[in-house]
Amino acid sequence: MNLTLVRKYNKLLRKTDGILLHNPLLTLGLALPLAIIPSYGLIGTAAVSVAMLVCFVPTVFLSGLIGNRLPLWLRVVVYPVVSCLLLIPARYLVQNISPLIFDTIGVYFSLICVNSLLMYSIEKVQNKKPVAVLTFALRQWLGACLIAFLCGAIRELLANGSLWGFVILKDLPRLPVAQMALGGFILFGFLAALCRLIHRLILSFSLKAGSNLPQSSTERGEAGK
Amino acid sequence: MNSLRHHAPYIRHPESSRTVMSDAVIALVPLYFMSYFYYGSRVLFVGAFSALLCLACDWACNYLLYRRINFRDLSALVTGIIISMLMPPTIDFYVVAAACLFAILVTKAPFGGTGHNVFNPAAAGLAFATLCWSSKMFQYVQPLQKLPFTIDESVSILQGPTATLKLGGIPRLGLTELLLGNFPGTIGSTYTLIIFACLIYLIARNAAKWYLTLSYLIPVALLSAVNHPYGVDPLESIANEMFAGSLFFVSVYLLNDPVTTPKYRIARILYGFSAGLMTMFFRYNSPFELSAVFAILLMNALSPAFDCFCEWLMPKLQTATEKGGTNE
Amino acid sequence: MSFFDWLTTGSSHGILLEQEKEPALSKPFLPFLSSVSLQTQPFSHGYDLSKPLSKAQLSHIAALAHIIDERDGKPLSQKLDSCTKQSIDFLCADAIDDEPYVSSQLNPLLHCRTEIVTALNWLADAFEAKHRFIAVYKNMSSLDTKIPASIESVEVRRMEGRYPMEIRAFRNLGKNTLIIGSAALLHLYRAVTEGRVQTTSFITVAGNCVTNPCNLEVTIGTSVDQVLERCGLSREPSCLIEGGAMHGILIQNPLHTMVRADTRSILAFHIDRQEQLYNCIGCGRCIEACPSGLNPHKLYRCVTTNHAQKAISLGLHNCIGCSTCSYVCPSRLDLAYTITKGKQKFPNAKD
Amino acid sequence: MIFLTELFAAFLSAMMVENLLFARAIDIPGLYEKRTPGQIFTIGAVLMVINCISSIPAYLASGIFRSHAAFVPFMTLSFLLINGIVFILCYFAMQRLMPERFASIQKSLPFYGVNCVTLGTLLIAARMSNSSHFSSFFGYCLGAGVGFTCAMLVLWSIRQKLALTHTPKTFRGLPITFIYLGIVSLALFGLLGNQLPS
Repeated sequence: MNLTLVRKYNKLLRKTDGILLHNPLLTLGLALPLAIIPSYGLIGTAAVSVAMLVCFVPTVFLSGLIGNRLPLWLRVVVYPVVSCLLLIPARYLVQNISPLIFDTIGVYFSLICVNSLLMYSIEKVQNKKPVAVLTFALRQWLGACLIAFLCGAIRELLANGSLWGFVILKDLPRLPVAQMALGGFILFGFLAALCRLIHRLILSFSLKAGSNLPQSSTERGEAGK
Repeated sequence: MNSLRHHAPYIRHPESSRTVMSDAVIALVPLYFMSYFYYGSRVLFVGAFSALLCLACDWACNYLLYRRINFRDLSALVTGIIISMLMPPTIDFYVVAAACLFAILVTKAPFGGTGHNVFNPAAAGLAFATLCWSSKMFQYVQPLQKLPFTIDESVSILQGPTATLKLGGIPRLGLTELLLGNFPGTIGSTYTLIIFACLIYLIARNAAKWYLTLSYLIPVALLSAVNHPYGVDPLESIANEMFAGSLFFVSVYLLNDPVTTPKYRIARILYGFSAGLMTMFFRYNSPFELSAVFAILLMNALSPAFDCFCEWLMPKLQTATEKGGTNE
Repeated sequence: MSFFDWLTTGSSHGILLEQEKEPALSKPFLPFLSSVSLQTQPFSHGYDLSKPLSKAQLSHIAALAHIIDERDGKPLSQKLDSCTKQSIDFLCADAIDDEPYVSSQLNPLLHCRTEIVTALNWLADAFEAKHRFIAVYKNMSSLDTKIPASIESVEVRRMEGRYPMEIRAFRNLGKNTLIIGSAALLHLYRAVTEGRVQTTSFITVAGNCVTNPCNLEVTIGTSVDQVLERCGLSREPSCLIEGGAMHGILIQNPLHTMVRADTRSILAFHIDRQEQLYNCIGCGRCIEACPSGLNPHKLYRCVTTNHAQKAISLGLHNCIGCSTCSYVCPSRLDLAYTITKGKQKFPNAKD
Repeated sequence: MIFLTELFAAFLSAMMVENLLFARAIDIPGLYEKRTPGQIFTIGAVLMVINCISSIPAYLASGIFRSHAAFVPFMTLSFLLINGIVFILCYFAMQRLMPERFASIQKSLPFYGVNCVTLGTLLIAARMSNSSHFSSFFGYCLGAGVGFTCAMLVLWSIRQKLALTHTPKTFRGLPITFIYLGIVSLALFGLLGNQLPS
């Protein structure tokens, strides 16, 4: 059994830890409010992801620097306040993406400062070096935004056949449910299942492909070690 | 000579799971005859389409997930028939298709197939269709007219009696119309007499529990008697509430689905009673007329809780009876 | 059955089974003795039969004759010795055959009544038992022979109830009761009068592959194969069972399995095609059928998904293995087999 | 008497109609952990206590923000501060009053103190149209806590049944949780109709 392909695949997964392996939205189920409700359309997801970049990444970086000097009960109050302070400039930044964004997602924009992804990341980066903290935060942010954009696109297409407001598919019957919370839940359920299916398929194919690779590569592998 | 797959009881009860499923189908088919009598052949196309679509979808999912198809497993047929029963006769085919796909692909297949689903697939499919195309779902037609296959303007669209009930009025329907279902309504759920006969058949075949349907109808009757519209005597308001719409059909077929109801008797009575209360709560607060389906879905989520409550309660009752009276 | 009981138990204490005992029950049992039981010399116990025998004499005779009670497989003398100290209220002859096809206790009772009743009277006088009766199962329909109400002034009590009646029949008689199988009483009578050692046991040979089902008095030790040849097989049986159709044991190779003293029956079934297995749809029939009020539906699921603690808390170890749940299950699941497998896999906290 | 009817109306709408978890998809960190009903009730009690206590200062603050429109960006900050302070008070009060209960959940109490549910209820209650008088504000906060406990009990009950079933391998764990969350929110959307909650 030749596992070079499997090892290569696992190395790729470790490299992109937040995006493919432990995707915050699909495998850990964090940041539920930010994933389900604002992702009714691309505009909402864009606003939330920009705001997340502005206030989530610096807070996690700060918590990485401070480390565990703060006791837990204080940590839970200080870091949300910090990310809330960062939220105010983010609000003006998002203003010029689209002015009417705040009445549609309203509450959820201000929930960015308290969501469970922030809590998870703060606890995770306690004793890491600053560079590792920054890459961890960026990877988490990138993983969350990729999935949120994907869902936003699908739901907007399903609900009113448009992308970022420009109508593309005119004649298909509309499915208004896709924009509701239940559409988000079910879409996330199937996306998570799809990711797990892809992961299992890749593993099984690489195992099968690995077994009929020429044996010489394993000797060279042993020799090389 | 003797294969090792045989285990302890070497004789089995003649009735098999096939008969349990065919009981439900037998109890549903007479409603098709009545609706064919009222609305013509379009109804049979809708019913056949939804039943076969559900069955094909279920088998496809079984093949995809488990690599084997059990051709005798007809539970998806029952789901398909129930979905087509609660649709209006003038429904388009894509609405029925969407309800069936949602029922099987989302409510049944991911949970693990026939015996493992937590929610009643028919109820979930109908709730989805009501939420998406609520306007299409409540357009009814005066019965006793042969409907053309494609619905065009020649067909007069009416509002059902439940719409007037929702607005607080009272549909002036005599008792015979109520019992025979001779008023604009869904395909199969307004013929009270036939449904009652099918209920008796199901109870006789031990596929339905009489106390479950009864404990569902009692709160409905009480609440509709309490806040009946002004100037209407309570009995008539009870009859209208229950029979002028699909509530009685839901209480017989959706409630007695063996997979999603709890297993203990006390749990079943609690389940039926709270489902009745929830239906009336939904009926007064929900913008849709067909609100019993949403209540059943919510109660399906709570039925395992009733089971666990009963498991916790049982030993206490046993010890109480041992200390109290003589036990058996 | 008060409303409160109906509400809480939720189970109807077992199921009604068609007994199909008929062709074997009414025919008297046929001897199928091998050379061993023909040549055994009778022993002489040396007690004169005019005076009533005492407890010690009776258990001594039973020990000499090596009588084994077919009801629970214990030697008769050991059972009698263990009861010598207590005072016996009830002494009953057990002729309850509540399993279908099996009539190995009722048949000897019907065809040699006087011997069994006299043996019962001896024991009752020896133990000064206040009440003595013969227990026979009541819910047996379509019988050719009529079961008498009483045999020579000994009352025949009809134990009414659904299948697994054997376990619960004598539960409410209190602690000091002595229950002896009817065949053991017959052997005791022969030992006392003719001094014969017990070399035979009574079995029923039946099933849908046996041409003429009948009751046999077979020498202990003959192989199942010989017994089946004696009765003749109409078809190739797909499974051979020893000890009742509901919870008997599958015979792997009939050549090497011998008839023992407590074998009750040998059944040969031809099950045409085990129907395709369905998923359990949770119809709740097994819960209504379970006599000890368990929930076989949930136990099956706990055992298959290895939830040991939950299964034990649900009463996995109170299961008596009567397999009514598998009988009733419309999806043809092997509930009883899985639950008994679970009992071995998850030992109870105590033992 | 009107005080009670408004309170009950807001309570009912927060608990059933716009349930925090099913209609608004607001969750606490570690929502999917395996919990017993006892733990669920303690978490629900903590959420409800913090919600109710912090609803009083929050109501006063929302009065100020409603009059001066310029401070609106600072509304989330002020509600967060109120929530934080109330949580710290509760944290130390619980440490003193109920030490044994406190020891058992000390590790996870901070996460149930300041999270989306508590801050979210305050923000939504402030944005509600008829939150002009205190009864509907307080009723909404109370209803949100009770509603979230009921939602977690519903999840616990479905989890009890799913633990014993053979769900296919690709759907086991989180995917199936999302799906049955979606179906229960479908059931609760029957009350809302097809207008999205604010």
